[in-house]
Amino acid sequence: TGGGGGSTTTSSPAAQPADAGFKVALLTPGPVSDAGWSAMAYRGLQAIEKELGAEVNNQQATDAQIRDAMRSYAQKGYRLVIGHGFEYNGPGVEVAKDFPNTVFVSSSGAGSSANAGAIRFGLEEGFYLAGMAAALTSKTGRLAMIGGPDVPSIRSTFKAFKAGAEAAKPGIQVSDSFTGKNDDIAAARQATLAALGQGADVVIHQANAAAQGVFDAAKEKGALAFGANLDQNDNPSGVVLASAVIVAEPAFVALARSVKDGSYKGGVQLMAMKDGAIDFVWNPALASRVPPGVAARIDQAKADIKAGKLAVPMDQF
Amino acid sequence: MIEALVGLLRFAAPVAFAATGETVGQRAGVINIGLEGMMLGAAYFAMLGSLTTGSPAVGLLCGVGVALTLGAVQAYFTLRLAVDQIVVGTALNLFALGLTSTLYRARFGGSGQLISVPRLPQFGPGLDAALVALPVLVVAAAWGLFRTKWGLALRGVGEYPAAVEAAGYGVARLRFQATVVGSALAGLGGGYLALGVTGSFAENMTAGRGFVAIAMVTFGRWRPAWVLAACLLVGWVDSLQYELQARGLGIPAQILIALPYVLALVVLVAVGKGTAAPAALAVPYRRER
Amino acid sequence: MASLSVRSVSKRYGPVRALTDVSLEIRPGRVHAIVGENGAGKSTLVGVLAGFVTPDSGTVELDGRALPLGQPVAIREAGVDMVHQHFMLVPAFTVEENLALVRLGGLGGRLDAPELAREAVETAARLGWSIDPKAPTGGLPVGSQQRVEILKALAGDKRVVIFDEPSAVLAPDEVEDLLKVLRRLADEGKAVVLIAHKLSEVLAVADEVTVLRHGRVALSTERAQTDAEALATAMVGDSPGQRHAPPASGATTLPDRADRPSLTVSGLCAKGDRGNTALDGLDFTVRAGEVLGVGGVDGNGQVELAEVLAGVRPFTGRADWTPGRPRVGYIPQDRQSDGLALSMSVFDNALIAGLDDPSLTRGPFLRLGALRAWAQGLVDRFQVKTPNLAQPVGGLSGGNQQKVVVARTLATRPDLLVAVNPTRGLDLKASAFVHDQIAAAAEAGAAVVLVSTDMDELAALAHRTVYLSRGRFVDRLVGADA
Amino acid sequence: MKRALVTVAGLLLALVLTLAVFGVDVRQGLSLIAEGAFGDKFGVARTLVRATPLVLCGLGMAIAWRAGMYNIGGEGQYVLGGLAGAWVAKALVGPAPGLANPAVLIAAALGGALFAGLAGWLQVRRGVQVVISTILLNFTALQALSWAVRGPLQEPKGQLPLTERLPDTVMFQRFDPQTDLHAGVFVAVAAVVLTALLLWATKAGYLLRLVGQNPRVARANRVDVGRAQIGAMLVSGGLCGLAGGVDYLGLIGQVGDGFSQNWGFLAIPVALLGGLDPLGVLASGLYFGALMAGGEGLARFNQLGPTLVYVIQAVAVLGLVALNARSRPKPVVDDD
Ligand SMILES: Nc1ncnc2c1ncn2[C@@H]1O[C@H](COP(=O)(O)OP(=O)(O)OP(=O)(O)O)[C@@H](O)[C@H]1O
Ligand SMILES: Nc1ncnc2c1ncn2[C@@H]1O[C@H](COP(=O)(O)OP(=O)(O)OP(=O)(O)O)[C@@H](O)[C@H]1O
Ligand SMILES: [Mg+2]
Ligand SMILES: [Mg+2]
Repeated sequence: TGGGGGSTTTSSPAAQPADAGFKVALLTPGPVSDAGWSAMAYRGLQAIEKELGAEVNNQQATDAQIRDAMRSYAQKGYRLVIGHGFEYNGPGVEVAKDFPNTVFVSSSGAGSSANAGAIRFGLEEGFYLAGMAAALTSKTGRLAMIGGPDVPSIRSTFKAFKAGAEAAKPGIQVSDSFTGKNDDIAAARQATLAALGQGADVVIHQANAAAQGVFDAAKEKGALAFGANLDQNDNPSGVVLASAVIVAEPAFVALARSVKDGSYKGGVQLMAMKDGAIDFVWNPALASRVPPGVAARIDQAKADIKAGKLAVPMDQF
Repeated sequence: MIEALVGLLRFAAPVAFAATGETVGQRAGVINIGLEGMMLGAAYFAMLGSLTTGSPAVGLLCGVGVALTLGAVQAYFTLRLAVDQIVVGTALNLFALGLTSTLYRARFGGSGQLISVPRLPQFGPGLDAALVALPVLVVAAAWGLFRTKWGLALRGVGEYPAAVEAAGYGVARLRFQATVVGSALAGLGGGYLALGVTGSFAENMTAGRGFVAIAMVTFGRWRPAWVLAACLLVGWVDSLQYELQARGLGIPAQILIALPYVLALVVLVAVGKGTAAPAALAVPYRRER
Repeated sequence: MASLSVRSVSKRYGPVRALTDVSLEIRPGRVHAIVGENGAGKSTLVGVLAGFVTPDSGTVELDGRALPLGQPVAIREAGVDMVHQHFMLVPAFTVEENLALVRLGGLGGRLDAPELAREAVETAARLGWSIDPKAPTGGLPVGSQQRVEILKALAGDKRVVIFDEPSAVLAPDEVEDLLKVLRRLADEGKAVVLIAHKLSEVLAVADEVTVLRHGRVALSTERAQTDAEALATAMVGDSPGQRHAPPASGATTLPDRADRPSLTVSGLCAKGDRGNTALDGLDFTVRAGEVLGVGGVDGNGQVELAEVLAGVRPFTGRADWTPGRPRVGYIPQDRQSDGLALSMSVFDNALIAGLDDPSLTRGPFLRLGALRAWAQGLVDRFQVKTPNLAQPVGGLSGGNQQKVVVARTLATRPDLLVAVNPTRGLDLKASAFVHDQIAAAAEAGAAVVLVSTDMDELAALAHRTVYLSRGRFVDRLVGADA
Repeated sequence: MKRALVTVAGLLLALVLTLAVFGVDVRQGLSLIAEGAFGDKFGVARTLVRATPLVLCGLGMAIAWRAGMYNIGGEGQYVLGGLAGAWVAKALVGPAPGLANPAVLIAAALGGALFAGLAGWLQVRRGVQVVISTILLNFTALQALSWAVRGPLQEPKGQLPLTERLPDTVMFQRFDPQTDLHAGVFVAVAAVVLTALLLWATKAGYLLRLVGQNPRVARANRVDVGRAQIGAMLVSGGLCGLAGGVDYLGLIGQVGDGFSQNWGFLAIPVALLGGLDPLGVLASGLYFGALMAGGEGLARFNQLGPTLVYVIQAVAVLGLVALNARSRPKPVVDDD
């Protein structure tokens, strides 16, 4: 498998379409070594393997490869194929018609059928809280967001971050920059330096594998940063104040379980804070950098979000 | 101000190192399309070296060593077998991309952690040893090319190799030496990207810098100092576009990201026809028996 | 005592025996000429002496010590050097840098080109040559480039200096000067080896002559004991029919027939490759059936004139063909660089002349079958020695390469034929063949402009000759005794 | 024949060696690759579908390199083809759906041709080497694509960085709903025949080869060398652009950031391996297509990343050029 991390994901090519075992596949847009979006999904896949004893497999597949990869897995008797991104939704719905015994689920996306659908991770909620925390922590009143590619999922989280910052401190300035690439650490670093150079002192990223450049730039300029997708609080740069996290494991396991026991119904399922799929995790090591009262305010907002009292803006895509 | 300049220098340094080496190479008639692959291979092994030994200096050496190894492969094919340089370079790029990505995934793929390794120690306004070495290397390259006997023979090889051969100096040997200089500096560039700029690694993290370095050699008219200036100019435009993005001017990011490439193209078009290009650039040399 | 002893040297290229059991003595203080037809093995032999060709067997000794064959550097250090037929100069370098290149004495250390070149510049002065050491070499006229090349070969204390067809690119007065230099080098005690096709040059300067035929020594003799007739016989062998009568000297003047089609040129100006004024207001007329010779020292606009007439160089002024438009045939001066694509086949190299022939093409398409028959016809008619049409043309000998160029050019039956030094480097037989073809073309009604640095060639073919100097016509060749 | 055998053996050896070096069970690896490439109708379809852009772009590279133009901008030209196709599709799908398919192909070829023609023009008229300009144009094209699918060509809802999906009626016919194999493969086959005709049986093709081998000879024969070079670039870019159009119409009917999967870059080794000859390009395109398809199979059911395929390709190219080192045609670079 693309993960290559060990013997955990090997499977035999001897494919039996019959139900020799419960098999789950994951398609990712980037390498699962990206320490971000794809890595997070890979953890979910590993959880499926561990908790359900499933045979799992994954492949990086983009654009023209997507349909073919989906069909291949279905053909080999895979019961669940997760496509980790909005771009897998359309192909999944389409391919699902030909393979009724396989369920195709994308992360984000709007289309669905009896055996196809989507899980929408509400990472915006985490970003909203991060925006609040950032605004309340910032001394300069300027925040920065650094993105890799300019895609709707990232834009939506940035909007939520900005909304959270506005809510906490109206009139605060939030800039956004995109490097266009997930792999160019130096570019992420330079984009961060440029944003910090214009006065920002707190930065959040959606740069996946290039995120180290964001953290290092923040460290160099004495700024603070937020982690994204995975819990990045222990990053050696020591500047990560908190992380907006997707906890894919329970969501993926629940999904796989529903497929395994035949109860999967299709549709688009929002997995958010109240479901335990999104979290906002403080870095205890940097607790001293958080102004007093901020933690409590964030806790309150978190509770409000979970209780449905606070609606975080989320784009549909 | 000084720090901003040093910051710019650091951002431009990986390309500048590689372009300086490529200038020496092209002067000898060697075009190294595999520069990107050499930088990427160097970046990975520099990171690995720094990670395992804890010494960024050792890491940098590992990077240079790997680039030299790829350079030796390149030399074997282009010099011994007289295979077209562009063919070999293209294959080397593929090779390095595949190799580093596969190794990286095997070793770090499942961790979900960002890589962070010891960076080169900095002093003063953010300087480090390699950064200080950069202008020295540029001067050394210029000196070597234009003020030494070796440089005369090397430039001759890039212009009309048969004449240098007739003068008694092996074309293959000189081109090999140019390849060594070129790949060592490519290794320094890739290693510096990993250990001087980012202290990290990601698959394909060079993101086209090797190709840009090749273009910068033409931009700088095959003169080390001008090539350095070209790298700094394009690096400056590249960091400027992030400033513009952060200012939120509403210009689409994609257009800004394309800016440095468009600039380089426009300058090349404006500079136009020149006789500066070594006449035997990319021409395989086969000795008549 | 013999300076250089060649003992039983043999060399094969695949099936071709370039040299078979060649032995000869080359002595100090003497000019030793080597002559032979195209492909006789001359270049191969001197290549062996200079170390660029490794023989299959045999030895070469310099003063009784074996030369390290196949090692040009070591051989040069031993005191044997060579002036190459194709200049070994870096065009982008200055004269000084080119001279320094062969005097580096290793690649370590600082470059001081003026210092390294000083001895050579002094030698130049001694020989009465004025050469600007700072001039870019590529911009010099061919004759000057050759002087630089000679100065390179004289570096250090050379015992043996070899010249491979040095006169081929020179104008007559330059040839004369060159021969003086050869004599002078010999008088200084060096052994001088000269390859030349022109027997007049050989006889003028040589002390000894060796004739190669089919890679073997056909004759080796003192100059005093031979003459042109004997050498020519040795070169081509005795078989009857192989000998060529020298072309009728001094073609008859053509009656000026005003009704014939003609090329009328007036106020013709053109720039050279470096933006210099190469042609500076020329006026002349050539009529169908006439051969107009253009002479002069190389680099005075001859090539540019030919290129303008051939339609490959822009110009100002007028050049009108009346009536209608002429079919132009062009034999460029350097067959290897401008005439042939060496790695392409004989067929492909001929093909360029067949493109405009409606019977060989159909719209944008080639009629490959018809073209092949046509190309085979050319090869047969012009006696091109090639195993087949698919043979890469670079594998033919120089003479046969030139035949390909001439054949395809004349195949189009041009109204206007422009030829530049069409027999350069060809042996007597091949030269005569080419001359016959050009004369036949004129007879058949082509107007011919023949640019040549060879006075004999002009005398043999041209109805009248004009001379170019600095882009203008002059009455006669300055300094020439033709 | 003997050379063909040596070639096949060499390619196999490259594969085996790479697998062994990376610790893959060679037998299992080979069988995974074989299965992924030809094992069933999915495999065969996958191979042909991957080979289609490789062959088209490879032909493009062969034409340019034959003319002595080192076009390494196939990637950008492919992308521009896709973009131009998407642009025309956006305009035509509503009003004239019947015309859309051929119009997209024509637009794609034109888009790629103009983009490559620009690089050719830059070399001929401004002295900027094609090698250099196409590098820079590749970057520019990718950003142009990225911008266009978020701007003028974005799907109507304005949410995704993708163009609107083409209706099936406009797309190429598929032979089997379960596989991606589409009628676009015929375009590739036709292109092989046409480029072979162009190179070997037309005046233009002959001049193009002559210009690549020795531009000075062409010049001395009143051939407009610059025109031939620009022409070669136009054809070359047209083929790469066409590849973009064919993939657009055949595979997903959408254009987004990841539209090109490095086809334009991989086409260079394809063309070289194919000896810059259309039939050779067809063969090497199929080999690479099979390798890509098989590599996906390998990546999916073995622990190796799809990136290992790149290593195999690189080793194959190096191995083959080493074998061919003596007989390969050598383009002469114009020196003024
Ligand atoms: N590198 C080579 N490979 C194969 N054959 C060669 C090579 N060089 C020369 N020959 C062949 O060897 C023979 C002798 O060639 P050589 O160049 O010595 O002749 P030459 O006397 O110099 O002729 P020319 O007067 O045309 O220069 C010819 O038949 C030629 O074709
Ligand atoms: N049979 C052959 N195979 C390969 N190369 C050959 C062969 N014959 C000749 N050559 C090479 O082709 C070139 C031209 O050969 P040749 O020496 O006959 O031409 P030339 O007459 O000396 O050239 P010029 O036109 O300058 O007088 C030489 O470099 C020679 O080594
Ligand atoms: Mg010769
Ligand atoms: Mg000759």
